[in-house]
Amino acid sequence: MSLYVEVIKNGNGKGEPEHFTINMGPHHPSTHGVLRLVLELDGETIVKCDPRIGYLHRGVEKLAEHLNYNQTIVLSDRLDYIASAANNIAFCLAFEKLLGITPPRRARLIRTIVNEMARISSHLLWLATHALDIGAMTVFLYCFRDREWLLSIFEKVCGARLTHSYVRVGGVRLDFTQEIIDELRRFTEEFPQRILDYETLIDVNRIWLKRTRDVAVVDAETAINLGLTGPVLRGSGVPYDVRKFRPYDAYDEVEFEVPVGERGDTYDRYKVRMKELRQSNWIIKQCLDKLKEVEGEPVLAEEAPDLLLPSRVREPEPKPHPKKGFVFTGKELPVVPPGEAFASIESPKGELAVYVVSDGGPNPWRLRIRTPSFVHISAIPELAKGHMIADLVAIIGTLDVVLGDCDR
Amino acid sequence: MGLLEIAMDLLAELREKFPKVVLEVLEKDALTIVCRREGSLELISYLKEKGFKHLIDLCGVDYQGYKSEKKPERFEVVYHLYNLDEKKLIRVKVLIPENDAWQYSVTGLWKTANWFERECYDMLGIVFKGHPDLRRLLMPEDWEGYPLRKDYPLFLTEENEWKGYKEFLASVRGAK
Amino acid sequence: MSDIIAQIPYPLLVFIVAFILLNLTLLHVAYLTYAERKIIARMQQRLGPNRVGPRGLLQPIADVLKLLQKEDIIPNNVDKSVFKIAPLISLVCAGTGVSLIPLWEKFVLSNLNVGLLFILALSSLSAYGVILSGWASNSRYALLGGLRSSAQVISYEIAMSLALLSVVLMAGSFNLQDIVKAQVASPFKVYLIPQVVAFFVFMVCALAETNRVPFDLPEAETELVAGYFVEYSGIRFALFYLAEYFGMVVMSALAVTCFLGGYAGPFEVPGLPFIWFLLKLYVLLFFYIWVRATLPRYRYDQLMGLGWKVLIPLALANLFVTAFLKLYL
Amino acid sequence: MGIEGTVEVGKDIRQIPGTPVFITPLDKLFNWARAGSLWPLTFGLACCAIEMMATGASHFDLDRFGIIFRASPRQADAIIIAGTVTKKMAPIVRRVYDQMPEPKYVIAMGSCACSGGVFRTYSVVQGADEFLPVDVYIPGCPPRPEALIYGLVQLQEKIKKESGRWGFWR
Repeated sequence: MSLYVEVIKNGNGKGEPEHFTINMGPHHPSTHGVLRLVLELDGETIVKCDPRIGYLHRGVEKLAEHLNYNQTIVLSDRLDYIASAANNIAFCLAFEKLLGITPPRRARLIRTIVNEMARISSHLLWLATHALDIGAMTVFLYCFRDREWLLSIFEKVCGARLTHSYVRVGGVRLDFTQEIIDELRRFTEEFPQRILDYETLIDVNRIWLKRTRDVAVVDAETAINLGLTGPVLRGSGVPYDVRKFRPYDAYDEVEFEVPVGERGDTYDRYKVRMKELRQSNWIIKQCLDKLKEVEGEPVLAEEAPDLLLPSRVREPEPKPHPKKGFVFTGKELPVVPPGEAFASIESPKGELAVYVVSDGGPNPWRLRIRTPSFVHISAIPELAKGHMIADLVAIIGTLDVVLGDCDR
Repeated sequence: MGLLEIAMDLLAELREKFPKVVLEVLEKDALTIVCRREGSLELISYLKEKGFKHLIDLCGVDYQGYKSEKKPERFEVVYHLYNLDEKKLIRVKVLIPENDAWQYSVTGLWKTANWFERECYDMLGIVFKGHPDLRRLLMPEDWEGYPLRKDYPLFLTEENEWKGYKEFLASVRGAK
Repeated sequence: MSDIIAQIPYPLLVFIVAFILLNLTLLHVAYLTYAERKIIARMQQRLGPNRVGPRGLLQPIADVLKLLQKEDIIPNNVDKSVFKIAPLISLVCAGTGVSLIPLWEKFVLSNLNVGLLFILALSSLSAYGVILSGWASNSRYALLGGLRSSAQVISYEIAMSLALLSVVLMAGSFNLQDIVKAQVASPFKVYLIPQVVAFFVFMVCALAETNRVPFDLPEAETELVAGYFVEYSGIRFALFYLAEYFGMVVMSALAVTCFLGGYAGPFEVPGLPFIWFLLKLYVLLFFYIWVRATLPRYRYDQLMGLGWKVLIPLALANLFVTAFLKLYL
Repeated sequence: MGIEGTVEVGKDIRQIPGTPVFITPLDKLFNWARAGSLWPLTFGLACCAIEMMATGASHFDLDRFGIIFRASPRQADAIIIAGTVTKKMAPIVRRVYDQMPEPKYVIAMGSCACSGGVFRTYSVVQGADEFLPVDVYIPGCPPRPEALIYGLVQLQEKIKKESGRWGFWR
């Protein structure tokens, strides 16, 4: 029996047209990882589509309950591994809410820059794979070239290319050096030209237009009902962007526009993402200018507790005792107060929400991660109905899913 | 200005309309409504009518052995709803008893709830009544136990290994 | 020289010529893969193969050697005899066309009177290899690839034949040698100028016939994994691979013969009779590679739409205009 | 283990009966071909797949070594286990491996594929070597593209030194 094909059901024996059932994935070049789709086809038209996930379920939520708060940030890198800085920020925002601390302004600005860098690198990878799925091979390599540049900047910032763990509870790990700022400036100067390059390659290409126009159209009402967020929702004309609606970090001090589409088809979503690339570039530029105002300030909040050990602090300070040396008079207090917190950010793929429950111990009691890819994959059956099998590839591409993000 | 004051009208309305359902209203990082299972579906659909159209998240929490406060029931199903027009976030917690772990499905209101509920069933074993297609989502279909429950081990030892994987290993090692 | 040739018995002569031709084409096909990898690499700001042999020149040889001695898997549930024979059909049909192309005034293996028809027939036959392989593999992806391919080849065959018919009308012969001679004798020297529409239609159809981007649906890597040859491994896969490149060479050679004046050049190069033909051939092959690096892939229905709604009417109109001009001018 | 149909002529020395002498230079030639045209399978599992893609793209360019990715396991020579293997995925990985023609090689890329990495949980296989014969281990989370290239070059070195590997004439 071949790997690709599993006959699940062949016709229903009632004289209705026989449908062709094929199994796409989990090892398939264009499912972006280990997504498996069970398709019922009528010729080349999709009648029914049933996504099966869980092939990359690593038990991150369970594992987080056994690690302390700082260690979970490492896990967050491996969720949406294309934009790990964004995940770091979501986790840290939730923990900061729980602790009741705010990072200093310089840290907030740096976080904003890093978040936007992650967005650019994620969108570049999306464009690359989306174009490759539709068959344009050269765009793929151009995008990777520019992504390499961005990754080399990330490397200068924190030493890692993909899994950064750069953002910490209460700020960031290291300050930006002048070299990084200069490099970033060069990048922001040159990047708009690069975006133009991609657009000249595919924007007015007739084949590209034919493959993306009126494919997987979603109207605003349905999109909200399906839980779609991020560029996919904005492609349908809903200007919902967490950066504007519930600003975090330094997004309330920078100017940017939220691009929206009109028709809600694949081409609109492509356009929205291309415009977002320019906005991100602009945000980074503004933040770089603002960094000058806070030169030399700390990048980690002073009240940020040491979350590693011990899990409880004693208050107040120990007092000298004539016989026993020092004794503690007050009672022990947990480092992380019990309670719950919810934080969500606009990750490159959509709304990434973290809901954390604490019982006062060193580890989170429950860490729930609402990932955009999970929701977007759940919408595939709705979007794919009635389309051709070749469109399915475009649909998976336009939703911009990452399976690590989906399965957790 | 506290969150409660902003949402005073809404709260008053909810208390009036669902006096038996709403148990408690808390002001945490978001407005939190703790409610009973019976009638929770009506409350949520009323909230949706009121403009809370975006279901951000639906998840279950297991409170077995929770130290810092006494929880009335073992499980909670937590809904995060968002009002896109008024930019308001609301959290609805529904208490689910341990021996009778089920909750009404909201798939009729939101299509996106379909997979959230399947995941919740898969991970915590909470059954959603009225769900069109309640199967395991992340774990294999013949997996035993619910991984996110507190009494489930993080790492499976040889004895309690999933039998599908055991069979697979045996077949591979036999072939070698 | 001609005396010596005259003394060789005819069957032996044919054998020698065929041997030269086969080796020449195989060499071209092998190094076409290398050239494709190198050129695409340059277009994508990469280097391309450069470790196996000097500048990577031994790369095709390593590839072929490796494929030769890989395990040749024949899955249990395939139709074994058909599965085995399908790649051969593909290769033979794609490759035989070379024997009809006049490489030089005095060098053509088989100067058939219906040469053009024969090539067209062969290229339609090569679809059988694809369909049979897709069907015999007993895999849905392969079957989908095979179905796509057959539909594609059949519809583009029509437009291609119509485009070539205009050339036949102008030359007044199906013999490829005569077509070249007629071109040289015509006021334009090449048929590209009067038949530019037919040339355009022919090139697009040739891309489709050889399953190249943007018409590589039968083997669309991102949709159907590898299309009709998904189950083939080792040497049988190599045969399919060769067939594709053979097809490219034959189609380009045909285009050179029918539209670009064949072996005729602006002046004679002493000692190098094939040079003009090869130069024209390389230009067309470069075009194939260039297209591959540039364009995205069509969707299945759009591909059919292009074939039936644009190319066939265009070729028909061109044929009528040609016929009209031929009659009344 | 040993290859089928061999006889033991001394301690730990096996011979294929009737093996001609010229096999050895032939071996060298074929090993060179195998090493020079190593086609891995496009098989991404998790984070490492992104680095694998980056390695194949312009900046690092695996094509230089004659390495091109093939989508079908039937036409691949090596499989790069790039990422976490879960218990749900393991049978499929094995099936893909079984579909590849001999001679075939396995590279475990990244901590997860080597040992399970940070994910010591209920659903993760603790290392791809539990069910696959791994030839090269590449540590890192994820390994840098340079590390992957180094791993592939090491595999090529290994292939060049092989003798008695599968061949249809044996």
